[in-house]
Amino acid sequence: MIHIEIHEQGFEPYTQLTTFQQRDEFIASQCGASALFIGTMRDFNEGDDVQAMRLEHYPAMTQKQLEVITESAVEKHGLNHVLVAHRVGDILPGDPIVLVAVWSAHRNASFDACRWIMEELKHNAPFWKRETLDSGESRWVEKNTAG
Amino acid sequence: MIHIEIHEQGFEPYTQLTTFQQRDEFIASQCGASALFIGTMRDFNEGDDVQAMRLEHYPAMTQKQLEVITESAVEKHGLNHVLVAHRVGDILPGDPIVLVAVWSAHRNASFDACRWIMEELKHNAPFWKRETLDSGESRWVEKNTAG
Amino acid sequence: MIKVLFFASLREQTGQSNLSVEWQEGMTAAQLWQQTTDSSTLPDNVLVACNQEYCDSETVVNDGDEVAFFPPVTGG
Amino acid sequence: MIKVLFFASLREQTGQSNLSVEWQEGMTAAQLWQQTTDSSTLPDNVLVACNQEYCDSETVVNDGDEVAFFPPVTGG
Repeated sequence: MIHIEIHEQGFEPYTQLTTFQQRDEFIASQCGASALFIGTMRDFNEGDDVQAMRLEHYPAMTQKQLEVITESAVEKHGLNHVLVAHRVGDILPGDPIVLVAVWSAHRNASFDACRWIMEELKHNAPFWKRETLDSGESRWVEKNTAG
Repeated sequence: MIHIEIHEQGFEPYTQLTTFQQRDEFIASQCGASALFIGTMRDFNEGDDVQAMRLEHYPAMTQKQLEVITESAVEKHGLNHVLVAHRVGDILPGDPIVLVAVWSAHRNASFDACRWIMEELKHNAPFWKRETLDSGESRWVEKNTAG
Repeated sequence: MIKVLFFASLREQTGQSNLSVEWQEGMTAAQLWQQTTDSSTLPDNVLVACNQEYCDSETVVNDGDEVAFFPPVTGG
Repeated sequence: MIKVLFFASLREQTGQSNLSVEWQEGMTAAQLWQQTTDSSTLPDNVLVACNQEYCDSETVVNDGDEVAFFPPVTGG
């Protein structure tokens, strides 16, 4: 089961996970392993203090890209389930930006797949961050950190 | 902040995570990344259907080993926080067994550290599983899967 | 007609978010860029997608396609 | 005195969970194993911890130490 969520408003990763795992298709006893990644807005970037951020995206392509990425991961790693959630709009430090969660029978598949999906998302999903610094200056983030 | 929990009764990973993140020392805006692993009891192992499991441990050493492992991870990867929870006692398929959660400024540190802690725990923390098969036969799990 | 979209810093720089352009036989993504901006050539650091899939500057577009230009992505 | 502990399958095989043994100068973990079980030598696949830290069979124990014998661990 693959589920992709784009949130225009704040989302709570653990609530989304709990809801996802309550679905009938989710059979916990078949999944020995689950690897998750949660990205949160920091209050610093590239040496500057950051006050707020706006996340823009290309809705139709975001959905398509995340489907391509997650389907590849399921096929490559034999995953049971994948949940990807991403925030767009105006966000503040401490707010969750992204959640990637995968479930598999054994741990290596989960670890590998979660990280791979996250890197693919970072490099290919059409999201853009514009940050407002404490100084009041506003700038587009030009590229993602290597990690 | 490092926190280690041994649960004699069932525990809910997302509840433990929520509680941990509500502590005063936990400052979300300093943690851009969080990597988590949750291990759950499967209803199959080594080709057999498994009905139940009992997890034994060596309490004093468990605590000490998990402290050594998590402190090494914090030092090596520059983590902000680590939460490790492990279940002992009688468990059923679908029950959470282990939770490893780490927080850092950037994602690579979180991904690396979460997986490293999990492997160290699997290889060195003094826990032992005894599983009861559907056939009624009961056996000690002789070694962990490679992953 | 071709639907042309600009995102993020390119939306701001070009001052346009989306527009419709008359389709012409053999038209490439690079030609669309030239026609819709004052720039002569498509910069290397501009990404292009045709119908929500990455393509390159020499991709030939079809009537009815949606072509998007945007800077390197920074999500996650 | 030395506190000796057995865990998991070793607890079942030896029929003992913990016992106290009189300490002797120069006593090693391997000697403690011999003394507390009927086995002559400590098997390779038995792990040993002294005061909750992994040690090897030739580790010399001190009076008051806690020594544990157990099979490969299978947690997580």
